[in-house]
Amino acid sequence: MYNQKVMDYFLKPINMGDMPDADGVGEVGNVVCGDVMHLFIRVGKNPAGKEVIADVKFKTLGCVAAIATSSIATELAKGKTLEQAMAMTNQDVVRELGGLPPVKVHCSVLAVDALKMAIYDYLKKQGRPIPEKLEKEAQRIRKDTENAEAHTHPHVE
Amino acid sequence: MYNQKVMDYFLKPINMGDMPDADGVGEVGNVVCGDVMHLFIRVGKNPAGKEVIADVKFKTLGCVAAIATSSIATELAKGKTLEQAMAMTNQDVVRELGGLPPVKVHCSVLAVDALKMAIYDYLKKQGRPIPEKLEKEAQRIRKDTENAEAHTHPHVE
Amino acid sequence: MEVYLDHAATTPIHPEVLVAMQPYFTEQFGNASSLHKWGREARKAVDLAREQIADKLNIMCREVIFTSGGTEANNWAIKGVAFTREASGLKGHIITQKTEHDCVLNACKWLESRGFAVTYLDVDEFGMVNPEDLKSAIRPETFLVTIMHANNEIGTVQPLKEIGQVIKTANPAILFHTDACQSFTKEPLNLKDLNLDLITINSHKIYGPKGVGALVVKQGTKLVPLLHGGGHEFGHRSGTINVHGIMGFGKAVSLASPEKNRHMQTLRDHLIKRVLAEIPGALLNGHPTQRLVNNTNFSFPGVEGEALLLRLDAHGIAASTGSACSSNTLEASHTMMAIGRKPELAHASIRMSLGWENTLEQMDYVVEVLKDEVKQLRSMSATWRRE
Amino acid sequence: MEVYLDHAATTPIHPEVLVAMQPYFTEQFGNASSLHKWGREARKAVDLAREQIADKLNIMCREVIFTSGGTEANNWAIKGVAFTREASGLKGHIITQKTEHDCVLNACKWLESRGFAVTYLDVDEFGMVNPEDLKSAIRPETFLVTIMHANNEIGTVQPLKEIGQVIKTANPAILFHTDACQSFTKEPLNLKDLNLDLITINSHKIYGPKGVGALVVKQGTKLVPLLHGGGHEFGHRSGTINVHGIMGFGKAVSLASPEKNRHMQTLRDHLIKRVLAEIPGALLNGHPTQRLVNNTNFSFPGVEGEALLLRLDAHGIAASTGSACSSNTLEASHTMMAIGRKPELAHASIRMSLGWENTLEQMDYVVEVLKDEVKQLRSMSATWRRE
Ligand SMILES: Cc1ncc(COP(=O)(O)O)c(C=O)c1O
Ligand SMILES: Cc1ncc(COP(=O)(O)O)c(C=O)c1O
Repeated sequence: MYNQKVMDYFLKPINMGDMPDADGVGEVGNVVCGDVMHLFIRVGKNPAGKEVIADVKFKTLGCVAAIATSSIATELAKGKTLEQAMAMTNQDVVRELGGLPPVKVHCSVLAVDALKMAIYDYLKKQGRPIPEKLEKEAQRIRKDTENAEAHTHPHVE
Repeated sequence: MYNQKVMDYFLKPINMGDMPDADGVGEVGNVVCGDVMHLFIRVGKNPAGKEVIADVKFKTLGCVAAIATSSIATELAKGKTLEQAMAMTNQDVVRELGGLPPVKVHCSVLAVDALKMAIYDYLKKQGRPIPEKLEKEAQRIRKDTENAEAHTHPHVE
Repeated sequence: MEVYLDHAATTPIHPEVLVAMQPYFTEQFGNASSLHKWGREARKAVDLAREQIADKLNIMCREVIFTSGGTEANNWAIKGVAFTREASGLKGHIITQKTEHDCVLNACKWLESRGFAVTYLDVDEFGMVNPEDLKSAIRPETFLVTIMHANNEIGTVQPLKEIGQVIKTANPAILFHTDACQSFTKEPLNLKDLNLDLITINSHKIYGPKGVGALVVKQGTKLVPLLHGGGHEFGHRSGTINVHGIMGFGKAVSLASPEKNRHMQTLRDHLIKRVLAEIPGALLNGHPTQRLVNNTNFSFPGVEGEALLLRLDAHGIAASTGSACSSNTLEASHTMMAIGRKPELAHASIRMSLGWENTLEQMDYVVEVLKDEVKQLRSMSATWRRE
Repeated sequence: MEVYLDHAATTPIHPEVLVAMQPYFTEQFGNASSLHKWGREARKAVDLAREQIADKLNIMCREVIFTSGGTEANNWAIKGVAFTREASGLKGHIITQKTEHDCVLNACKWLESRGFAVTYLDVDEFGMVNPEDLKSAIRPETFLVTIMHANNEIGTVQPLKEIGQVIKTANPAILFHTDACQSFTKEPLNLKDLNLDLITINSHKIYGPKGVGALVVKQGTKLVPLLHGGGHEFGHRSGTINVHGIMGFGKAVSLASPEKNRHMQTLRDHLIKRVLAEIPGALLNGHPTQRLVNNTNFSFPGVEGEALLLRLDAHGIAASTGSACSSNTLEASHTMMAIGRKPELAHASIRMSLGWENTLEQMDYVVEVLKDEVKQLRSMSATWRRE
């Protein structure tokens, strides 16, 4: 069901861990469907003076796909400018992993969402304006998380 | 499905054949359900002066059970007085064969019926009175044969 | 000499098929739905078999839904489509024909008892459906036509192409199902060319194991599952997947070949020619040319089928009277009656169906035994008079 | 070390079972309905297997009706009884409970969609049905109660005796069915003592082949066939009989023994004891004592089941998250929800089900791996805080 690359990232996840002094933290997911992800970023500057993701760590409670996508998403994000990082899509993550089972594609959204929320948190803490697009995304992500938590599963299905 | 004794009587039937100068002939069965039996008897006297079945032959178009019951019924009948022969039942035949598959028990009726009709034919030819019980049986047997022939099978069942 | 001539009832498992099944009995025994190694191996195996079958039929893998055999697939196709009608509060009309296998006829009769209308088309003396009859039978409420590909008793191959055209010209929404249990791998079969929506196939007639079959379900065809459950087989048919059985089925399909079919056809033609020439009164049942490569079916007037069958058996020859299933009932085969055989000829019929391992020598042996046994049974027969 | 701990999903075929099947693959391959030697051999084999199973259950041979597995038997029992109601123009009421296997629940739900009423009884925190609840649920129009013997995920064994008494006291005409796929040969099961009318059993959970099962139908019980056809299996279930499969099933049943059950129970108790003692926060799901001899099911807070499963897999250990079937869906197991586990604990569950070939040494290996992997997954978990 999972390809070897997914399994490799799952069994030996890269960038896994805490970052107590993170510049931004994104917390997404829901315990109802089983996935919770915390993503931490440290922001630095690249030689051209642009803000980039200097370091990134994650912690995930979730299935194989959730852990593997967390891991590869952080790897992809590292070194990217904030703009580039915000533009990352879950397709990028899935493509980089060489594909996910259809039923698991939704997990890849979680990692990208967590990254966005971490950037949002960073900008907020800095007292900087939130780009309109990110503001909208953040609203959507918060709603997803809440909805999922409110959702009680029927017993029989 | 058939026991060894049935198979033995089927594969090497006893008393099979014609009897051109028979004293009595019984013809029963129906081609619709696949069985037709002709049974021929020669009547003689036993030492006590009673009329007995001195010889008996049969011809059968029919399944394994029909052939085996024809054969064993003729064997059972041989040497019996006419009264004894008329009193034979299909249970006697089935018992002697060591049993028949339930679906095939009806074949054993045919052999006993043919024997009765042969005795009936003998008494008739002799101008002798027909015992009331035999007269009734003969009517039933003739009706069975007719009904069977008139009966056309549904295609689908 | 032992000569098995009842391949239409069932075949042995081919040794190569058994080899293909072997790893899945005690080693790669996992449940194909499980995520661990054992499960993944099982899943991979099933995928391979599905591909082998899809390839043979030139269809997509997910159009092959494994079942426990032909009977389940036929029951499912017919009832599954009918249940979609009931779900919308409708009944409606089904068309089939009189020489179908019992499982098709009895599924249809059950639906009839629930208020569906069913037309059982007549066939001609060779067992052929006339597409014109079908055309006239179609009604506005007709939703399913089920016509077998080749008959199990007399081997007649139906004109599916013409039938498919008639159906889809009249109303493309009518679903077209065929029971191809006898013809699969022996006659060309194409979902698209033949306008088919559903095809029943099985394994134990083509040197695969018993207890496996498939319903081919054309992408997008709506039918209610017969076996509800955990949603295996793309949600179509639940139940733990019979991995070893399916592996055997796949392998069996891949072993079938035009050469093997030609071999059986040669034997068939030889047997038919000699029997008709050398046994007085012998009649061939079924179509002289539009017939399965491995089917022969004769009537020998003055002889009862079961009696002949068991005399052949005593010589090591396995044949059947009509379909194996009906051997336990007393009635003449519905197929024989449908082609207009009088009961005495229907009861006088015997089917000999050929397989890959049969030889010309065996055919000659069978003819000699047949000649002798037919003569003997006729000599004890109450209706046969020697010329 | 390779340790297969998913026997509740499926077992390997036992070598002795394979030996019992072997003759029926390529040699005694006949169709059990055929009259010739090959057919008679097959028939004799099937009769023997039927006897082995009837003996185990202390019932008559003709009460054992072979099917393609548990899913078919469950679907048939439930729909077959419901169809007898529909035939007389009635619907009516069925009682089941919330932790049944998907095939029971989904068959019931399908009938609900057709107008039947279905009550899904609650269970307590251990997965037990309360016979008093059942009593209150019975209505005048109730015609079927279907309650599983032992649960496939958490192993809880239902009080069938009390349930049977409640049913038959309330109305002897109500039919009582149990799905005994998990318990068969592991827990005593008696048609008469338990007031049962219908019992589902299958082969691939007890070292027999896949694709075989049976519905035990108490003499005189009326139900409509799910598979119509040539009238095999005493007219109850048509289709060419899966001789090799049935031979394997019969042999498997005869191999089961109290010693083997005791062996599994010893391993189970050892595994449960060590896991609960040595893994912080570990919870046992299911009943502490009324539980299948081979079932363990734990929740490890802060760990997701699939992730743990695939980490165990990397160490050669096969386990499952809930039932194998639901591993492909994202929802928490309906059984975990029914016993009131919060979603995060439901998703944190793992089932390890034991078999005859497992050893104490393997249990200890599994505990060590589990300890380590749970720790690792918790160290990367977003919700678990190390004490
Ligand atoms: C034409 C036809 N349809 C259906 C079946 C039933 O298939 P199965 O025996 O696999 O249930 C058979 C064979 O028995 C058959 O010959
Ligand atoms: C309790 C229970 N019922 C029914 C089934 C279905 O049986 P089968 O896999 O034989 O279709 C299973 C196993 O999958 C089961 O565990």
